[in-house]
Amino acid sequence: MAQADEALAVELYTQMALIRRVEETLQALFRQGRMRGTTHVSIGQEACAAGVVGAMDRQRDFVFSTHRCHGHFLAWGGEPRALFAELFGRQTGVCGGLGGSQHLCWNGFFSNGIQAGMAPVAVGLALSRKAAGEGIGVAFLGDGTFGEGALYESLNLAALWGAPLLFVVEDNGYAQSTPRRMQHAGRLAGRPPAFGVETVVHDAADPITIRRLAEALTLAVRADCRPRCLYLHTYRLAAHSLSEDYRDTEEIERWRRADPLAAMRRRLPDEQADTIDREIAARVADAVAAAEADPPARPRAVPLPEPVALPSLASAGGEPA
Amino acid sequence: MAQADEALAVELYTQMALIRRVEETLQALFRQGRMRGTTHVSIGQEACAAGVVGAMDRQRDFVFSTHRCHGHFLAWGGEPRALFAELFGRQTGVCGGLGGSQHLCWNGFFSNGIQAGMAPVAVGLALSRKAAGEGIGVAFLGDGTFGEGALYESLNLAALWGAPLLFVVEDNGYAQSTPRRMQHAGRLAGRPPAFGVETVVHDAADPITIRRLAEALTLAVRADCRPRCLYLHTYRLAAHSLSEDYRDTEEIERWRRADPLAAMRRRLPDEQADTIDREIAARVADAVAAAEADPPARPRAVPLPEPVALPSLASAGGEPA
Amino acid sequence: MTPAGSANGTVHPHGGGLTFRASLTEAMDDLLREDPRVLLLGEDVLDPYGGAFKVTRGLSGRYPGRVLATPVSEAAIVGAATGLAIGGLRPIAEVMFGDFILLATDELINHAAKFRAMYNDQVTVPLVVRAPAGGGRAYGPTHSQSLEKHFLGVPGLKVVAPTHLHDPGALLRAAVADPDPVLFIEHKLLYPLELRPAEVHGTPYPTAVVRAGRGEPAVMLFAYGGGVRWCLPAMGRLAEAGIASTLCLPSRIDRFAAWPWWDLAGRPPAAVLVEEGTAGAGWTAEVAAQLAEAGNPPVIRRVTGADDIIPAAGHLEDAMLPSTDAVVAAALALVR
Amino acid sequence: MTPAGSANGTVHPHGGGLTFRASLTEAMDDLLREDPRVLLLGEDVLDPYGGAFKVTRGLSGRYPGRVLATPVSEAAIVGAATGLAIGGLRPIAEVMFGDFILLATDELINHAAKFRAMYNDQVTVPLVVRAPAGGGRAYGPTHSQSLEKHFLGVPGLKVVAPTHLHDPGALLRAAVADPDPVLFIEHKLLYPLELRPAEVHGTPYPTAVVRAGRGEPAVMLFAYGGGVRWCLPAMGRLAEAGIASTLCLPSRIDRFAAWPWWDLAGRPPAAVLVEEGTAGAGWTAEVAAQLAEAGNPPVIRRVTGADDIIPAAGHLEDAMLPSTDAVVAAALALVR
Ligand SMILES: Cc1ncc(C[n+]2csc(CCOP(=O)(O)OP(=O)(O)O)c2C)c(N)n1
Ligand SMILES: Cc1ncc(C[n+]2csc(CCOP(=O)(O)OP(=O)(O)O)c2C)c(N)n1
Ligand SMILES: [Mg+2]
Ligand SMILES: [Mg+2]
Repeated sequence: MAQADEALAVELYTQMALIRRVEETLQALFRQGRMRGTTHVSIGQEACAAGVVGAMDRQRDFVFSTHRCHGHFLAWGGEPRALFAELFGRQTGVCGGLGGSQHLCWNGFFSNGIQAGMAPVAVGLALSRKAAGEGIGVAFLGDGTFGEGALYESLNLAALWGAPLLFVVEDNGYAQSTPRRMQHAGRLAGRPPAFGVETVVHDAADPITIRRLAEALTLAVRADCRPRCLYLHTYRLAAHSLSEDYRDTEEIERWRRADPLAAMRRRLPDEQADTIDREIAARVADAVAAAEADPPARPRAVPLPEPVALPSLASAGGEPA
Repeated sequence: MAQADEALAVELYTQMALIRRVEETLQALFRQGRMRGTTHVSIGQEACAAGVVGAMDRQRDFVFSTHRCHGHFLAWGGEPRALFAELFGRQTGVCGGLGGSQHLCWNGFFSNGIQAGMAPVAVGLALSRKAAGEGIGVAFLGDGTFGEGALYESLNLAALWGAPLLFVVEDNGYAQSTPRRMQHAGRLAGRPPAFGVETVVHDAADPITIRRLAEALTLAVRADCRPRCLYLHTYRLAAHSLSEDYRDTEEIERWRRADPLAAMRRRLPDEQADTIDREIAARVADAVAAAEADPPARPRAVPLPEPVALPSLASAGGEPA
Repeated sequence: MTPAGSANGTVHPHGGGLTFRASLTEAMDDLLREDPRVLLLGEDVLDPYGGAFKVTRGLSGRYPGRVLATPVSEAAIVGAATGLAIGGLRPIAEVMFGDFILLATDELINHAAKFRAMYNDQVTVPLVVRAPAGGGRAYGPTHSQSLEKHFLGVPGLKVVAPTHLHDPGALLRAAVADPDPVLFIEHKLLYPLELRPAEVHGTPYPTAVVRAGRGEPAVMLFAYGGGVRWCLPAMGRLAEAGIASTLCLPSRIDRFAAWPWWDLAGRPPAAVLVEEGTAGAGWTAEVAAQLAEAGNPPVIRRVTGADDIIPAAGHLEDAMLPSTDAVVAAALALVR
Repeated sequence: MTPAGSANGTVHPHGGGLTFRASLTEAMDDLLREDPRVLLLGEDVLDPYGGAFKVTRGLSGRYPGRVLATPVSEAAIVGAATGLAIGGLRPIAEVMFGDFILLATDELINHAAKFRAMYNDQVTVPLVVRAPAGGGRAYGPTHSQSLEKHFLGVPGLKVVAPTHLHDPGALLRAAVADPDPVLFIEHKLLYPLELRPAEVHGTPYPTAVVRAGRGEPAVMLFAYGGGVRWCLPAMGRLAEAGIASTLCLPSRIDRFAAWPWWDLAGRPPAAVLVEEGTAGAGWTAEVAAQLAEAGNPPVIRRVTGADDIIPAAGHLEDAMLPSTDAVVAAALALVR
């Protein structure tokens, strides 16, 4: 490995391992009843987050994510403690505990729990960056989200108006419990091109390749302000949310053996990987402890929008109509 | 021309000439202030209606149309008098005067004034016919309607579930005042295939070819219950609705010289065409006179849904909770 | 099997351990078995998953080809179900979370609800759209809403919201038999509750009436759906405080006529109107308006969700939704 | 140029032949000239067409690249405008007919309206969505509706509906300056009307108050938007019949507090509430509820659109919408 590649391998492994550790911890916290509600983890898909998000520029770019957003958030530089605090319902959470697992916002990062609803919003934000003269965006999508019409309106508008936006599809073969073939006709990766959005298809095993592709595509998007799509084949190793996983266990096993995180780990010297793991474990444990001890979320101070103020009619004159 | 082609030419010319005459009459009626509201005429696009609808079976098939629906309605066998009466707001109107120009329903014919909103409904009705074991549908769409996400949800669902439905696009190059290139990225005809819907593209000058294509495609749809798309390039010679037409006058003139109705007329012996024209003129004049003299539309008898009936509580006993 | 409707004053026969959820599942099972026109469609409704709230569990196995897992396409789900209904079938569409019905608003209001009337009664649209709604599970701002108020007062559209005091399965059967589209609201927190016998009136969408305390009621409660979970304990507490109350709990909430119930309950001098959604132009506004329009209304107070997004943090959600305490406090404020 | 807000009791300065439509166009012209962040988007908004109701006419020529003709994609129009707003711009999106806002319900309610609150005030969404609404032009069931009631009581969303008694341009400027999303309802029939001076109160979304007849008002009217076209002549006729009345005409109809206006008008013994849309859980329901909740309400009657689709036939449409006659009759019924 070249020097640069080595450094990148360390960066990517660290990123992926952090995401994995945070999400496994979240699973445990829910199992233990220390968190309420539900959550969607991206275990198995970390290469997408680490590969793509690292190609973006945190100073001027932005990221739109989905219900499965923790990995993207952490790869964007979000603090584990703020994420844990958000899910614990603490003041120090990313959104003060108001948003929760699916509704994060921080420093140009946005997620929402409505499939595809953020796609046109991402197009609009990208256009505003174009107007400002700098910054591009990435919008993550799942394969199931290709069911929503709003996505196609957005692809069309992005291409038509030249929105500097990279659509990134994490095709993990399922929407919740339903396999892709029961959701879609034709080839999904053929759809963005039909709306004028050039698309590169790749499998998501290797985060280094993903990073290189994302770099190439974001460069192109920056250069000509036309949207692109990076279509990644991946797999989630965990259940859709906290409910049971009914997928074929052999299928899961097969993918588990090809776990990109494990593959990435094998590229590093054992000792280095062990060190990284230990540091992450400590960091995550500290984050959980700190977040759990943080004060509970407060209601928002200002209700939105405020009612109309009562005028003083007493002083008012008035003519008959 | 072969015997069969000759008969078809007469049928198609008659159909197209009827549509033209009815819609020119509507324009005049609105100009004269004898009708209220607004309307969208299909002058110039008659070959699509006559060519496609005639390939359907009125006994078991169905037609979904759009805001620009008069031609489709007449080609389906709808009575001019019922159409005029509908627009005059008469009891004898297609929908008793309740629907008006854009909202027609008769014998398996449906139109609505919301772009693309009928696409999923057409898919559903097609599936019900499939379940019943007979009948297929056609769903007309304009190029502008490709802006709506619901269309893509519908294409996907139709292909995925095998809905016996022929999508027919009348691409007249405009949505209201806005040209296609300002509305869409990529090639529109490439979109249905990306959702698994085989598509045949043709220009809509010749209704005989359209008829043959529609016959071929409906045969295929009937045979395998998979949707198809017939994508027709056409042009409307009149304004979008009753408002002004701001398109390039030379462009309009160029298309007017290629008016498919005039071309069709030239295929018939002059005398025969004259006779047809005369008969249509008389038929339309009669229809207008009869419709205008018809009694005004009545309010619907039954409000929908009725409020909950008041029970007689007096007789009711009751235990403390 | 449950009876399809309940006559006036009937105490419906349930209570034998059947849950709200099971009642619905059983009704769909019966419908699928009895009527070949019935079919279900929605996201992830197939076994073994059986839908996000497990209401369709077991059905796809028993009725293959008649329980359809859809793409994630709410507009197309409702639109296609509308077409199926026009075509003579009896579709029951499930929207996974009621919050997502907003993606199908146009199909519901500008299509399904309009067809019968605007086509001059040439078609009917026997469509049912089931939507699990409401908060209380810390699912956050986009998965906890009670949006049904936005679908009230839509010409052609009915809105039905069962509770465990009704017979939810019978209501679903009535909705399927209805020639008009029905938006069927199921509050998430009711699913595990066992059905309770109650005095119900009217058919096919009965109103339940619950009385607590001794003597003439001093306060009348109006609520629907998930609101029942605060009203029943509140009535108990009021009764302990010596305040008799009557609860009116309609299952059909569109075009609900409030005044007659108040009248027939003896015109209690106070009325507390309870709704989980926000107040503005909601169901309780309509109830209050009707009482006011009729003249000499009771004193009225609405108890509704706060006017803000529903926060993810469980304790904040609890604080902003109505509660038993809030219902009791409102009643006490009016009565004292 | 028009002043951006009106102080209490100000009789706003218009009336010099400027129409409701021109007031809006002029305001957008001013906004585009003054503020580089402002941009317009919508279907067919470019010259020479200038939008279906010609409100944007002349603007695309003067501000090239800042008036954008969109595809026929209502969800994407509202969604993209939301993104532009988050990005620091001041988009004004036009939905061609208010009826089509139903295709953007999810973007408006689950996205634009929620962001500020659910993201804990990290963003604001200064979005304006203009929607020409209402009937009276025989456009039929899908092009004549008054659907704004379905957008009342949405946390985070304001609904503003000017009349020619307000200063529509000033209201639009206020909406653009608002950090929160505003659904801006323009009744189609008001476009050609000349602005009229009127007594207005409050800022930035003033309420107009009109008084007719001599002495203390016997009846108070509450209306908004297109409702003004019946109320003003009705008040004239009532005055002729010796009945004094006061009209309260808010421009912001969400979170409108009704009672104080009634109180400050001297608590007239009767109130007629006027709304073009259907009654169920509409704006007038909310007004009635507020009056009722406050205790000792006036006698109340709602005058609303009939509970059915809006027929295409002009005479049937006229018959099912409210009217001057209906407002007068309601007032007389209450007063006598
Ligand atoms: C509008 C909408 N419909 C349905 C859902 C429920 N839902 C949450 S995740 C999901 C599946 C999404 O699948 P995909 O896009 O492939 O993402 P993945 O979960 O596989 O990461 C569904 C249907 C939703 N959140 N929003
Ligand atoms: C949902 C919706 N949005 C907008 C409109 C307004 N509108 C009516 S026709 C039309 C243009 C449609 O263009 P196209 O599909 O090409 O049909 P054409 O008019 O050319 O026949 C538009 C935007 C509508 N009726 N429905
Ligand atoms: Mg997936
Ligand atoms: Mg067109």
